[in-house]
Amino acid sequence: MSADIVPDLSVELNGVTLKNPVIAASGTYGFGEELLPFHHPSVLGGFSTKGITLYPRQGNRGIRLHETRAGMMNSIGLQNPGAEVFVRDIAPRIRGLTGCLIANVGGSDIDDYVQAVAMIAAADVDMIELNISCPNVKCGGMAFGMRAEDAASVVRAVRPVCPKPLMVKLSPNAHDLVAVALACQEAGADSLSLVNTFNALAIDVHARKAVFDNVTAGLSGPAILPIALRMTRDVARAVRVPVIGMGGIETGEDAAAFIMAGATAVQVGTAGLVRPDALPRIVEELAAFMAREGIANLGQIRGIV
Amino acid sequence: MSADIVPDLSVELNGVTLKNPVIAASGTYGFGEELLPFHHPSVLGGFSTKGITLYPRQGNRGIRLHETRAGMMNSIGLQNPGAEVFVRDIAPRIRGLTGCLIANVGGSDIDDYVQAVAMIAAADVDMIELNISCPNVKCGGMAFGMRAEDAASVVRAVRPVCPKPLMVKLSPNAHDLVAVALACQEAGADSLSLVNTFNALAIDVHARKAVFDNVTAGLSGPAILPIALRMTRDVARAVRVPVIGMGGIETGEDAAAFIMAGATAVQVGTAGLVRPDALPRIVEELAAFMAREGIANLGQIRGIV
Amino acid sequence: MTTDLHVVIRNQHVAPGILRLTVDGGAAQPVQPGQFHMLKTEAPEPLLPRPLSIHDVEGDLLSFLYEVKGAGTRAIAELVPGHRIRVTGPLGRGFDVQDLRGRILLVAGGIGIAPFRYLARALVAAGRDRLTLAAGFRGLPYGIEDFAGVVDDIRIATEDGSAGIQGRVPVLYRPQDFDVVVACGPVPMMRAVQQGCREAGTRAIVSMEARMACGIGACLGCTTQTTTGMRRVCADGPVFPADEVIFDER
Amino acid sequence: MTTDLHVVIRNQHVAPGILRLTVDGGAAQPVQPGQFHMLKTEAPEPLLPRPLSIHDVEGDLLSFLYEVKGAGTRAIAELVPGHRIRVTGPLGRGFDVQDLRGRILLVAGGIGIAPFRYLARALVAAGRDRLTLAAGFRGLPYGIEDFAGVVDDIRIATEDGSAGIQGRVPVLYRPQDFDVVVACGPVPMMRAVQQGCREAGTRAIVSMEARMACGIGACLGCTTQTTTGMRRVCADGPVFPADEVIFDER
Ligand SMILES: Cc1cc2nc3c(=O)[nH]c(=O)nc-3n(C[C@H](O)[C@H](O)[C@H](O)COP(=O)(O)OP(=O)(O)OC[C@H]3O[C@@H](n4cnc5c(N)ncnc54)[C@H](O)[C@@H]3O)c2cc1C
Ligand SMILES: Cc1cc2nc3c(=O)[nH]c(=O)nc-3n(C[C@H](O)[C@H](O)[C@H](O)COP(=O)(O)OP(=O)(O)OC[C@H]3O[C@@H](n4cnc5c(N)ncnc54)[C@H](O)[C@@H]3O)c2cc1C
Ligand SMILES: Cc1cc2nc3c(=O)[nH]c(=O)nc-3n(C[C@H](O)[C@H](O)[C@H](O)COP(=O)(O)O)c2cc1C
Ligand SMILES: Cc1cc2nc3c(=O)[nH]c(=O)nc-3n(C[C@H](O)[C@H](O)[C@H](O)COP(=O)(O)O)c2cc1C
Ligand code: FES
Ligand code: FES
Repeated sequence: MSADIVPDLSVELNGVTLKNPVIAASGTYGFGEELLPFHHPSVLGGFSTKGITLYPRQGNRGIRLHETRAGMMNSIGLQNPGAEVFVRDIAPRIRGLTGCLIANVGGSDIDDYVQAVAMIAAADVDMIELNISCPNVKCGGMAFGMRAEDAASVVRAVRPVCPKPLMVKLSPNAHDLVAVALACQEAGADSLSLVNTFNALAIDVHARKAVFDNVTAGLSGPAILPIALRMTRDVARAVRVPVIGMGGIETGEDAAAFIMAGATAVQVGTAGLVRPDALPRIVEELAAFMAREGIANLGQIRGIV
Repeated sequence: MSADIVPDLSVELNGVTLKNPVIAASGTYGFGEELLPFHHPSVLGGFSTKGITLYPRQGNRGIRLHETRAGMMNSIGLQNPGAEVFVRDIAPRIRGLTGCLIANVGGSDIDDYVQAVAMIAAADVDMIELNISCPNVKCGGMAFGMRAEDAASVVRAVRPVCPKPLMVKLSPNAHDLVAVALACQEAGADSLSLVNTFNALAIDVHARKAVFDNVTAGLSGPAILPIALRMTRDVARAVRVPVIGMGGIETGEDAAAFIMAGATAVQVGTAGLVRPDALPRIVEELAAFMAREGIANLGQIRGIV
Repeated sequence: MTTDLHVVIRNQHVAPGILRLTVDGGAAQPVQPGQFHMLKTEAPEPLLPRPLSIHDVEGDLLSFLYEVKGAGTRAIAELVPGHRIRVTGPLGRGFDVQDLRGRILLVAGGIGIAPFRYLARALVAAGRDRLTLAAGFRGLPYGIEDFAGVVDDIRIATEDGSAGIQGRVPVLYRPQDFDVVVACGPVPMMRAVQQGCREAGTRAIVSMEARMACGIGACLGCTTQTTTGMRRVCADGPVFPADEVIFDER
Repeated sequence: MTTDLHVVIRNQHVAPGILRLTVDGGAAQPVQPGQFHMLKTEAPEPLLPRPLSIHDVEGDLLSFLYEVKGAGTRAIAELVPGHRIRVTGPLGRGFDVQDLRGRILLVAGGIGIAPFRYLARALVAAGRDRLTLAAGFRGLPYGIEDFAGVVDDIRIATEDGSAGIQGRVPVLYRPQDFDVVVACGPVPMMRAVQQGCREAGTRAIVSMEARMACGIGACLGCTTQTTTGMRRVCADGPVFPADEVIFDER
């Protein structure tokens, strides 16, 4: 170990060079602008936008957040201004904020996905992240992420209309996650990100009913890290395409663990809600960890576990 | 709400009356004797023994425990003295400790399961809990819990040799949990317990390797509660047989939540490791909750969410 | 807006279950009355920070008045001077002091009184001299002494009759006697203010509450229904014209 | 064995990173030297309690000597007098004082010295007068003052040479000079004690460490390999005859 090493944190993801592997996770970083008072998004490897759907959505009513032990549940319901507003107003405005702008796209049926991806991929974004796993959309958004055939069908459908790198975001609720991952790869995914939130339930025992109007909601945060890390390794060992791991990452060492499990890059969601400087800190901590441990670049540790 | 209600906590489970719905979970309560300095096991609804296999097992080498945020991982590997010693020495000794003695049975292939269940069910135990979900046995213990066909095959095989009520313990790692549950019911399970631990990964980033020799291990504790609660509701709504819910329960209100999600009774594991008086406290807290909320018996809240 | 650890200067009970927390370094940036901060102790649990309104800014000190409700506020209540706490802010859109003129009524329900001390001081500093405070409590009132010498007309209602008039805040005022009513408190109270003012034709402003995660507008977790769609309490509010808010009927 | 909240009487540094915690109510039950307690602060995190050996029992007070390693011991180190901490115990099988006779050597590696103060006092009380302590440390020694007036022959080694002899504990003694050697410290040290004593034909006793969850023998998480199979450090130990332990080669 050499104490004076200056580690190289950069990663190459489907032809895009990220200055470091830390990407802000969809739905937790707004459109990047909200964070400007705290740090410039360009200090990160990139960010993924709030999920965008073909048409604007108001999202869910009632309680949208609930805290659990070392985690949180959300049921936002894909509130967003729709693909048209994103392409016309938002994308040009936020383009300069990051070297890797990832547009996260949600949908309820294959046609919606195809139309939304076609519109958004034509805008000035670097990548599309196809969310086939949002558990909060009643009309079946999650269904696509559950079974390999369904996942493949949506990926196959959007592939031709997507000239940009296509990242597909997997659901930890999938029946057979590795099978879904392989099916997405065969169907043309350029990379895979995981995990989205775990389908979970909170009950208000005093009211004797579910906390959320939709009954279940998505669990994220440190509580899920050990499961997400296992899933990341399972998928990374099975596929050829790059894997972007996430789920509960809070520190640079957590990020290093996902990379050791085979991830090319990581995303961070909940930790950034807990404190708005979490993501730049994770970058710094990862650099410090690499320097301390004599790791010159992430290739030296990627997938070694 | 009447403040002076004296709630009835008893539950009927496959013909056995439990004085309350709080059962100590397998692998966390030894054979009941270890807890005697702190409370008498008879204050609980019952307890499930450490998993017993046909032949004695030494369990796994190396680190067996690891703490995570609001949870813990274990890789005990079914260390146990084997069915013969259990039947001859242990069962008679601990029989008097509880009104509901549940023998948890593990195995690596169907023959093992059948022989072990035949021996153990002939002893003076009240129920068999068939663990088709232990993720720590290399030779495939978990495999049976993953797919409906496999689960059904082992349940069908042991059913004829099991004259006692047969509880089947489901894995949260199952591909399609509800399908597995239904298959177990059709194959003859008298009740279903869930969840066993989540397959998870911990990495020692300094050593650049997995913490556990087996790489993955089982996650339990408060971290998993929201997922376990959702799974308990999913299964309880799908099957006719009683469901015993567990996963991260720490308080009487947590227990009430599982019952509102449809559980007939609950099991508690990790919380009892954190403090040896946790289970009797959960019983007291549940009674106090019911009294405060005017709930005369658990039937009034079971499955209302 | 900053996110930093601040040293606790004082953290004392002002009434049972109600504390005032004072931390250093608050005056480093201009703070608008009605804005809030997200507070989190250094312990890992609870995970999320908690929103608390700015109760006052005095010199270098920033203070919060809060009620102990659950794990988050309990953790804050356990801090002693010298401990540190993460404070992120100031956040949100507060009250527009320039825009509040004429006969101004502040309506507080319980701990909803928290943001009014700093608001009242700012209004007085801006030359407003016709200020009335109508504050309602379940039991014994708290935080009222803060308004002595600032607001002349202080009206109190308690549900148990332990002080002031027995009843809820609406018994304390007639909306038509005021040019603008500013309300902060539980939803039923704010709904009553909205309705009363609408009928009387009096302008009303409300400060809303919602469960929050980020507090900065990034997660869309804290939205409230308004006439212009779902809006974020943390970034588009917490202060809204009462007429824009659509209170949930449940 | 009990599980209760105990009031912190003192919690002070005795050396950098090494503290002594004293809680009330320890003497309610007989405690054997070498037994331990599971300690957990009232905070939800970290989840599991941590095992600490009994350092001493004096009247009503129970004390622990501990090194700050990670989150668990850090949380304990933050306690101040008046705070409460859950203490479960006494647990495990300690040293059999009646069985330790003749020329007794206590070998401590670092914080492994913790259980020896109470053991030494018990041995002296039982009339043993040929006690030697051989203690090794990385840097400056700690906890040694505890043995003044109890053990006559105190030998110190430090790896950095800052006190005593430079080197590791084996440089401090020859096993053949003793009738029994009692060791507590890191695994490499205990392996060396086992081997040295085996060669010299001297009886040796070791106090083992393992990650624990329950501390009472219920979870089988803390096992160690022995000549009689996998045994629970918490319930079958932590004290074992050195010859029974099979040290992991890794
Ligand atoms: C903009 C704003 C300003 C506020 N200012 C103050 C103030 O100055 N003084 C004060 O005492 N309280 C104030 N509150 C309410 C305060 O944030 C809650 O009482 C607190 O979050 C409760 O947390 P807990 O962990 O103690 O309670 P718990 O009930 O255990 O909290 C559980 C969850 O519910 C949320 N929650 C519970 N009640 C509320 C609520 N009323 N509003 C928002 N989230 C809630 C918590 O954030 C948490 O996620 C304000 C809320 C908002 C939105
Ligand atoms: C019977 C027994 C008696 C002990 N007596 C003392 C004592 O008197 N003084 C003292 O300073 N230490 C003692 N230890 C070691 C002490 O328990 C650990 O240093 C402590 O658990 C570390 O916890 P942590 O959270 O600070 O560190 P972390 O390293 O963050 O702990 C992470 C996990 O590893 C476990 N762990 C880490 N190191 C050890 C270890 N050496 N032994 C057991 N588990 C470990 C922890 O319990 C926890 O589960 C004893 C251990 C045992 C088994
Ligand atoms: C409030 C919130 C909103 C989210 N919205 C989206 C979304 O719109 N699209 C998406 O793909 N994932 C969404 N997610 C999931 C996160 O991107 C991420 O997959 C998940 O939270 C796990 O990572 P974490 O534990 O670091 O938060 C959301 C998560 C949270 C907490
Ligand atoms: C240390 C430990 C050992 C366990 N051993 C077994 C076992 O032998 N058989 C089994 O069916 N489940 C076993 N389990 C799983 C528990 O019975 C339970 O399903 C799981 O821990 C979830 O509940 P909890 O979160 O309350 O602990 C074990 C769990 C732990 C923590
Ligand atoms: S709390 Fe995140 S948007 Fe308001
Ligand atoms: S720690 Fe549970 S058996 Fe020893």
